[in-house]
Amino acid sequence: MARILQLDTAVAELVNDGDTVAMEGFTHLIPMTAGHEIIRAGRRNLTLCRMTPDLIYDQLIGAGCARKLVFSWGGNPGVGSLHRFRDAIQNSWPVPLEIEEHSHAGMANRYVAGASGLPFAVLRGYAGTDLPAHTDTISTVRCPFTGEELAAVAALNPDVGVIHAQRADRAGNVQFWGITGVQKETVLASARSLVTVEELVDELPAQPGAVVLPSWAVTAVAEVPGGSHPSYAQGYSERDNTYYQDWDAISRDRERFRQWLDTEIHGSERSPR
Amino acid sequence: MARILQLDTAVAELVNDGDTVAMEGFTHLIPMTAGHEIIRAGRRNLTLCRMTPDLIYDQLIGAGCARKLVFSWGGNPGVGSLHRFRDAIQNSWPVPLEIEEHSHAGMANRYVAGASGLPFAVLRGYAGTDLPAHTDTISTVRCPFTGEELAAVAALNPDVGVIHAQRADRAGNVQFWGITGVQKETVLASARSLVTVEELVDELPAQPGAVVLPSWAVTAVAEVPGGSHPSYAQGYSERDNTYYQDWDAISRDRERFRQWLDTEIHGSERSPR
Amino acid sequence: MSDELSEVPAASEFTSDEMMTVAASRSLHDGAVCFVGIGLPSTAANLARRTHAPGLVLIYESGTLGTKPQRLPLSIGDGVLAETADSVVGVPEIFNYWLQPGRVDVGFLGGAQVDRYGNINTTVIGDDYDSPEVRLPGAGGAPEIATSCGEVLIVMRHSPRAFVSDVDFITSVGHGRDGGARAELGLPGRGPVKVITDLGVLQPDERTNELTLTDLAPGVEVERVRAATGWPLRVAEELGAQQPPTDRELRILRELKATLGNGESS
Amino acid sequence: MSDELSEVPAASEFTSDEMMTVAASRSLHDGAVCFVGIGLPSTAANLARRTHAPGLVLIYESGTLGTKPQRLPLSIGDGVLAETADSVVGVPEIFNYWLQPGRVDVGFLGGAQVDRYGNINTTVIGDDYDSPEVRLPGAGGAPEIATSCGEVLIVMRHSPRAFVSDVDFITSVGHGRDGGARAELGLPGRGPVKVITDLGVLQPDERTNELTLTDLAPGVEVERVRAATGWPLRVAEELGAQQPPTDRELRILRELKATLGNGESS
Repeated sequence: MARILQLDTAVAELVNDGDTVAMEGFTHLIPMTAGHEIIRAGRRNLTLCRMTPDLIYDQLIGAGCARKLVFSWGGNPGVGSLHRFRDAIQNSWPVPLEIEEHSHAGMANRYVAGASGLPFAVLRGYAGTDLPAHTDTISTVRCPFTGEELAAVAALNPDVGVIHAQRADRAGNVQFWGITGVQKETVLASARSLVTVEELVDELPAQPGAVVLPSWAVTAVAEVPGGSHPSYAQGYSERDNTYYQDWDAISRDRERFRQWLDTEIHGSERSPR
Repeated sequence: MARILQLDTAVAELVNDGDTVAMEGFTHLIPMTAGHEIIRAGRRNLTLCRMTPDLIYDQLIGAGCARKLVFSWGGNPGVGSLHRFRDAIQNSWPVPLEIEEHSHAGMANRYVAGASGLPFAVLRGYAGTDLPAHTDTISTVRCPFTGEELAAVAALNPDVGVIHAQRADRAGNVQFWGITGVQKETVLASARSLVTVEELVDELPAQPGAVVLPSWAVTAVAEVPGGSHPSYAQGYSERDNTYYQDWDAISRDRERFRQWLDTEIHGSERSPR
Repeated sequence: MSDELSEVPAASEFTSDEMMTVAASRSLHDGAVCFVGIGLPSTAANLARRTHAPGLVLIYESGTLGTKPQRLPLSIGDGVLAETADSVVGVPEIFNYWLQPGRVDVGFLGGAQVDRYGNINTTVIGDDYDSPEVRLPGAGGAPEIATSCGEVLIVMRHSPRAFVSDVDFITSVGHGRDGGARAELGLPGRGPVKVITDLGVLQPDERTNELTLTDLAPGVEVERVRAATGWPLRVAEELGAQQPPTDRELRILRELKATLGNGESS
Repeated sequence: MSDELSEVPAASEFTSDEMMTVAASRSLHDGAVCFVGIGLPSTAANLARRTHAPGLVLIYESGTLGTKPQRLPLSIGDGVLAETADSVVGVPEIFNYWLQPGRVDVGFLGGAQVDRYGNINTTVIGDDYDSPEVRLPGAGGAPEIATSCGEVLIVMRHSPRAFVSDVDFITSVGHGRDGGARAELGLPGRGPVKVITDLGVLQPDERTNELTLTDLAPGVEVERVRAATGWPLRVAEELGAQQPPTDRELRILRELKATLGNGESS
């Protein structure tokens, strides 16, 4: 059964230095506030996994929490580049960042294999690309029936999976809908999981298109309204596009980024959401 | 785009002698009436695929439509044995029946591979059982990362997939809910597909837990109210348990079964649903 | 569960099937995640949920997670399972995401034959697979339930035809032909930990994994169990006696069974 | 589409980006299933749906099938895509059940570099992957879009830095390093059939698969395209001229772009 915890308690308990952490949410329901809490907790040497690193990992990388990034597309969606991510890879600032790079199809299947208790997944992927030469979690496997050679990717089984959902009930059953991404797989593939939710409710109303994760498959739930800001939480909030655009300028400059960290993460005063 | 057809026209067009046909519905939404239409159309030498052959295939097998059965559990659920299925295997009546036998996990993954355009699927399955010795669509594959050996099953790609759903709209978009089984995979794995529906509606209302198959992924839709009788159609009808129980006696006896065929399938008078 | 058992034993009469169901129910601990099939396992699990294990999580292979039916389902496709579930998922998902990775604590199995090492046959009777004496329903979900659940409970009526020295066909592995298969195959689950019958309970011997009589049903003698077993049955040094169903267990069990209305019509 | 093109050409002024978007839109035939990314492809596909291809099926990789947004989405996670979709599925499903088996007719790709054989680089600029001159966003869905879609449309602004003889890194395969990769690899889709730029259109040569200039944008000369291309660009024997946007196309395109409100806030 999932425990209902405060966010800071949950992060302190579940996320350790050196852990492999997957924070997912495919451009919707991104667990941004949980990411800020990990920065605030001063975690180091994390292996961060995420299909679309996005602002959440740009911030964690810039803050020096990560030693490695496992990903498939690292941009500021609809705006441009992730400058902290680039600075880490091109200039090892603030610390060197190792990368393990896949396609979306490969990453999604790595989570599927992880959730399924299998060591690998098979796909038609990476054909003709230079990615397999640089990523050792991409290989090939031969069909025992047809002899055909296909791509294989290693299962991804993070120590901790972190997602944001619309609702949970007080027993810890989690419900999310709209674009549901790879969040179910992330939680099921991970040894421990943390779900931040817009609200805790007495009962989960039936909801078209909803994914429900039963309480006994989740480690901890924390009520964090606005926990996906500035990304979307369908039914609760829209994308704060200005934040994404402003991030471009903040993140381009190490000094402005440091100020942002001081003010927005470590400072007592924070911008209103 | 799916065409909206009469059931008899659809079966005449889509199901040919010698075809591999999968009729799915995991004890819910079983396309029984479509099965009767295939008997009525006199199809022969079919390879019938279905996880739970159930009454629908007992009837098709007894009527001599099948040369082969691909399955994982052949019983009269909650009642007992399938007598026409047994008679065909044990006594080749009315014609010999070849079998290809899997577990549920294996069959489900065969449909998944078929729907995914992959030649095989990997699972932790069949360990320690005598099934692989008798079924050549079960093999093994080695993980290229860990060296571990796992079970592999060949993809299942029927010529025709047939399912029953609650609703479709007039454009041919299909919606079903409740226990949704492997029906999505069956349609996507099949070269052609036929969906019988309880009703055609102008617009599909949002429905919690619903699977929607877009019209362009379906070949034909036929309006067949009660088309899953005597199995369930959640929101429309309950299981007719007496039918399942009565079937035990009818199917035990070749003569009573012949009478049933004459009266219920070929006769002009049919029992009211 | 101890509370349950410390109740005054039933004065009521009960059948051996009722004893078997109650024994199966008592084997489920509160909070366990249980993979349930129709028939006795479904009855036993729902009885447990109404007595000592209100937090039991029921999974039916049709895709219903955490279902809480008010009545017994007629089949695994029964709408009541979907309507009362925490979540309904597709059949591929139930096997791949929920059973396969070892998320299920207890699985129930039964069959036409079980052998001294807890292997189960639901495929064919007779030596020739291609031309069987009796064709049985086949595997269903059983092979993977047998390997992936934390532990397996086997429930079957005792008879020499059913309890055989070696099954004709291994549909679901217990401890293999020689008792050592689980370690050899590297299977994650413990396999069959108990065989609950109408005559008592057998459990695998700690050393050899051979099924051994550990508990007798009320009124049953060892010789009767031996006569109903197709191999020379060993008896545990400390042979236990099953507690008869309590009045409460019997009442709830019978109320549950009464919900299996017959001849429902569309 | 012919109806569309027979309209009187626009008197209005238009930008080369508008011409590029309109050309991409015109390349989509009614009823096609189209895998769409944010930016120009999304604009072009939604323009097509509002003009000559009302039956165009839009799939965004975030899992929305048959989406019909009233406004342009800000990102592939935009709620408008889920709310107006025929069906929303998970990300593993969109790649495994919908893209991989070849159910998508047309995919759009762009990138930092494209080479003479239509290979695309969105990974790194520079020869050393581990220490790149410029680190780009990476692959996203592109490698499998490039191989699994029936055909691929590439849309990129023309410049010698972007149109290079050989890409530094193949993120998404076009016709491979020597033009013959698709047959060698047994890829199901035709690969890039058109590269639509602000200066015109390139298409693979039928024999060699080398990208060749086939159409010029209004007011553009061949020499300007050659100067913007990093390899000796061949020109098709029959060089076409793009029809300028019609007034209707321009009006609808601008209405669409105006729906991209800025600075929406939670």
